[in-house]
Amino acid sequence: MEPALAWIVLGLPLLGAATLAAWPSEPPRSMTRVLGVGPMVVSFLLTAWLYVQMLGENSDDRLVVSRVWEWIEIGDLSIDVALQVDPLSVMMMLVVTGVGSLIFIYSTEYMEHDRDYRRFFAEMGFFVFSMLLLVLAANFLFLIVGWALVGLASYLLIGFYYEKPPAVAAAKKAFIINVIGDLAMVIAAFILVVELGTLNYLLVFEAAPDGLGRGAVEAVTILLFVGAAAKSAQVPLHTWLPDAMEGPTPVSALIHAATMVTAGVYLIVRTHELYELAPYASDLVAITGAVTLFLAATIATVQVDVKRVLAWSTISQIGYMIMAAGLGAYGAAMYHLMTHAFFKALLFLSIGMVIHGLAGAQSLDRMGGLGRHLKFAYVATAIGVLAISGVPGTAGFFSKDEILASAWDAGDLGRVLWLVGALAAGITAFYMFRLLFRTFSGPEPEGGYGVHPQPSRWPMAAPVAVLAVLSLWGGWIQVPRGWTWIIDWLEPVIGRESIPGQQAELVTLATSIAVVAIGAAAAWWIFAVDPARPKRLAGRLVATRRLLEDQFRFDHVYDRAVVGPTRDLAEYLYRRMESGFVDGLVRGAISLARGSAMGLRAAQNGLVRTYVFVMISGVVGLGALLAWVVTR
Amino acid sequence: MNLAATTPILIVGAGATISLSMGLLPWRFAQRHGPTIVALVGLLAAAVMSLVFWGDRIEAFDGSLHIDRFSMLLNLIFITAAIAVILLSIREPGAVDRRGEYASLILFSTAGMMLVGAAGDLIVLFVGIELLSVALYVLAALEVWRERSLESGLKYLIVGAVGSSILLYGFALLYGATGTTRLGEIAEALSGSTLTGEPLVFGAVVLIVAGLGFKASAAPFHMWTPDVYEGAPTPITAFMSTATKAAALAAFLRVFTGGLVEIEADWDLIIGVVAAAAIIVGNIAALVQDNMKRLLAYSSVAQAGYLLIGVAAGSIQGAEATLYYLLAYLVMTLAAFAIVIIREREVIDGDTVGALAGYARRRPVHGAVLTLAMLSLAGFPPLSGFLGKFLLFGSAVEADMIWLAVIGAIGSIISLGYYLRVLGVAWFGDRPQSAAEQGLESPRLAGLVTVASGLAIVALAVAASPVLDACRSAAESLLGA
Amino acid sequence: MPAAVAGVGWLCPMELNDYLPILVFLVAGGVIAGALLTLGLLGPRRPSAVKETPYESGILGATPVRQRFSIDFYMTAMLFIVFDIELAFLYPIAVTLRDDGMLGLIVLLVFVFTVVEALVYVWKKGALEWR
Amino acid sequence: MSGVPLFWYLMLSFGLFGLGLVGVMRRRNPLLMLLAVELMLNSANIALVGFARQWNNTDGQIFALVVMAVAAAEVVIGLGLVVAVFRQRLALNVDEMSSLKG
Repeated sequence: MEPALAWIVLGLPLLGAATLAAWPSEPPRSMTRVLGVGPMVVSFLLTAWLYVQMLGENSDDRLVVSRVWEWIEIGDLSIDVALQVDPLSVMMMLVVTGVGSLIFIYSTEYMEHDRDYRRFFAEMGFFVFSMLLLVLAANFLFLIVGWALVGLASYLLIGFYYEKPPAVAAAKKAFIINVIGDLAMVIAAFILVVELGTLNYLLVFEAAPDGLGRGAVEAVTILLFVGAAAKSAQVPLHTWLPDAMEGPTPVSALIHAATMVTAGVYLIVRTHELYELAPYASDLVAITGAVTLFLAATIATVQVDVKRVLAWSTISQIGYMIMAAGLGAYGAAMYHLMTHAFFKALLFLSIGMVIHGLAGAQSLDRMGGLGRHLKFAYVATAIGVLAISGVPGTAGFFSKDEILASAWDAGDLGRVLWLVGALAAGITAFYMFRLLFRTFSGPEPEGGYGVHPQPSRWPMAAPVAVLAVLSLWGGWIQVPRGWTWIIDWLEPVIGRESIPGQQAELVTLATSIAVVAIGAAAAWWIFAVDPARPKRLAGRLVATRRLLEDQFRFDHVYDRAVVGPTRDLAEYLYRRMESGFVDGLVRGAISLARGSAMGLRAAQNGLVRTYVFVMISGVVGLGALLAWVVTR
Repeated sequence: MNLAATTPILIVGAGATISLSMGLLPWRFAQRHGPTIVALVGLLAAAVMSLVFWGDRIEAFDGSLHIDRFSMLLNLIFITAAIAVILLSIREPGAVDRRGEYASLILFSTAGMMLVGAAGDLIVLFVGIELLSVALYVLAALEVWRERSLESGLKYLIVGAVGSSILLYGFALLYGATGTTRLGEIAEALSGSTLTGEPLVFGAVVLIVAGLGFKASAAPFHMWTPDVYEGAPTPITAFMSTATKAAALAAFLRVFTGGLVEIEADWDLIIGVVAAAAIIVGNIAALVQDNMKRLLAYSSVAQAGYLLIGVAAGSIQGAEATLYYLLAYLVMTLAAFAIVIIREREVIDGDTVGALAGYARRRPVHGAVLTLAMLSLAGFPPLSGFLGKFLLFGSAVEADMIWLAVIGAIGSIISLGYYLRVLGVAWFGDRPQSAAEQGLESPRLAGLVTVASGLAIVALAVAASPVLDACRSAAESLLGA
Repeated sequence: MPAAVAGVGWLCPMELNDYLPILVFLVAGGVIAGALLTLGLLGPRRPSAVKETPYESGILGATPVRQRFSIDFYMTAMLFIVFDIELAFLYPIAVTLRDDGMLGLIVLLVFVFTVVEALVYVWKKGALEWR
Repeated sequence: MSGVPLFWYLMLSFGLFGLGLVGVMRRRNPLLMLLAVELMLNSANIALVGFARQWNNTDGQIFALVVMAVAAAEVVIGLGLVVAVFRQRLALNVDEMSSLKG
């Protein structure tokens, strides 16, 4: 195995991005395409080669740390510039460069009409570099560096359409929430330095069982989880992800669906040695994941913007992964991470074809009946919906069932979480089929589409086709009672993971098929059978709700009429939790800061005597403080 | 006694007097370019001499000057700042027609800072601080035809003189308590004692913290900072916020980590509190500023807080972190001010945040440097600002002052609010068509300083290891190694 | 040398070795500062045009009371102060010049040279001309 | 020890310091403010000289001499600025020089 390959894989996207950025003027589009897509594809091929080489090694020899130079040396603490190449990082590299290549190819067409063609590919290349750095880092400091850089790339790309104020606001929100996570991780790193004197993964994991006290290990893992939750949009740090849909759709597909947002899952799996020492933190992780997956699934049912539906579903799906990781089913979490990358990228890209075809429209109210015009997108979206809903045989089916089955086997807490997960699987099927029907079947929207829907050309269609195949068949790499390639592959990193028992699998299989069927059927009955039904259902509430006058609320009101209590909960969560509690807290903090700033501004009145007076008060205050210190 | 080791200071002082006389010469070329050339040559020579004498401590003038690694490292910081500022002010209106005065005042100020860095004696320390301040009072008011420049100078002078008196009184009390003005002898005299029952030392500590805190513009002694920074000519503002800050921190380290180290347990808390206050006040007040110079002034208040964390830690490790962060702070601040200076030449309202609207898109290289500078100031990994904060917070944790590290971390989050605003405006903003262009030729040398600072921000992070080694040996020399 | 520091008894005429001195400092300073600060605030302030006029035995003043000095007056005064005090340094040097030897002489020459250069500068700039 | 005890030097010094401080805060004329600052610097000088006598060494006296020169430099700069303000026909009132604030 040649670990230098990892450096090349890491460097190529950065090189491409830097070349693009440094190009003195806007380069020709063909040049931009070559410099943008080329490094990505080569990186993917090299990663694949690395993977093949690794397959040839004994499982004991598959972990290599490639160290270049010592970055910092302070006393005993030494931090190297080093990459850790092992099955886990190679798996992440495959996902990042593989899905990334497809999305880059797609973008050459999708962004064709954008004036900032070069900037788009430069920033995307920078993102891929940062993401690879994150997964390849061999110590916590470089993990944090990568972690922060992907946040920066995400900030730049969410704000890509900087003319739109909401995009800039969303970018800022995402960045600030992510920095909160970064800081939690920095503090965790401090604790590790103080307690263990090293930040090197291998040394930390080796020393942790004896070197870290119970409290310290819980603190470290909880702080790391704050970082993970911020990046992976887990409650209560999830509010930035739906807003992040202001970015271009390929960005949403790559960063806010397939790769960056799953970094939290990667982090927990990477540091699982610590989580295994911290039962409380692990339970917290699992419960947070379960709460998130349920909350996000219910909220997704009332969204009108197609990309927001997908954003909430991303939060929900990551909730599954986080829950699995909290319950110790690391293999299942990584498995779902991979299949989710396939089908969520597929969904974003195929919905992106619709948006592209409609010249930018994103509201479900402006869609319907598009299946006749955009057949390819219809089929692709349908495959994605089947996969995410977990229809048997598709990718999502195997991975989601493995998470649920592992939960069933994970004690009392696991059973409760299993119930939540199974229920949410039904809701998932409902909202995804709703998305499918409202977009592609039924009548055209009143007033038409505004433009004639344009089918997409091959650079967009080909990646979608590849992802569709992966979403359909990619799940077969690990089949219950059959073969366990994922678990075998990850064994050098996460140890031999026990596979769920037969009872767990049978119960889960039966339940999930049932709830998915119910959810899909409900969506079919409401949205597909009779196009007038949603309106009729909504009509019953006309007398009691004046909201109907408001066209935008249509959706909310009939949805409420249909599913009743669940729906009420969704509304409640959306209104209270979303706009009320979490945002209220953020808003409160911001207005506090602004208020104090204005106060300070008023105190700064330009008069010398005020300044002298404050100084003297400062002296008196320091004197009092020192007197207290001395006499204490 | 080895006088040779004092050559960097002597060269800078001589350069100051020579460039003053150059301005008086009857030849036009000598008048216009002589002082600048002499100043630059002198500074470079002083930098070379500083590197030549990099080594063990040499005590000059009976121990009142300590020529050691610490003073040499700081010499390099001051000289870098001075060279950058002289390059930045080539076309500055305040400097035209009085090149001689301008260059010599900057060199005098630099010589004062070098005295502070090498001070082994309270008298030298005080003279150094006053030399640097008095020169800056004049420089701040140099554009005498502009009311705001005058106001800035006069305010700085009055408030600064009060600050100096407070500091001087502190020194007087310290002398009264120990009977000596030599820092080394003060350390000996204080060994094994505490503040209990020693009112003189008690008063000295409070007053010195306040007086030096004033020079470093740490809260609550910072209030002059934004006004003076806004009113002064921008290159001078850049000089004040980089070199003066470094000199003040050098004085803190010399007095506290060097001289008063024996009673560290008594003063670490109040310096920690001053640091925390500066971080909170600076970061919050910066949130609502629309003028770049004011914004950077408040940001420099907050940065003074971060720098003081290393002093509060009271350890070699803390001093090392402060020195590293001073280097990082120097280059990121220079980068930010260089861009403000360029904008001031181009448009009329050049020192406002709005003047930067869309600038980064038009000048991507400058935009990239501005981005590096702002992110580094905010402590964004992996830039040098992050590394410096990491080390500073680490030293606080190590010194059992976790609360200080937490306040620093919270301050960093708050600071994103305004650093990001600047970046947002620069990359995403659009300047109204009506905005007035000044149309002056934008200074090429300022562009050079911008790019060089940007590269240095990256280089300090990449080559952190050798730089940290130098900082460590400089910090160790504080305690006589 | 800790003994020298520990013995702060001499600081205070009474044998109180504790915080009394600092307390006295604070009280004294506080009283003076407080009095001056508050006294001005206590009385009513009702400035009027009549009160503002200078008192000249009941007769209205014929000339403005404040005569402005020429700026040159300030210039000369300033320069005098600076050079005067700089030269005060010559006295301590004179006292020890014999003991300091060659080095002392060099230092003295450097000092004098600097002062003279300042004088030349001032001269060339025309600050010594009385217009 | 003969003569006035150190305590009284310190009291005098401290009183002058407070006086100067109040002067800086109460006065509006920059010249008078500079005068007040001089008072503060020289109060420190009294303390220095007092301590020097107490310790029977010259460090404090040298310090005081240096401070005198420094104070002169400061006050001359101040006067220079005042002259500059005067030439701009601005009011000699520090309170009116508050365009920089916020």
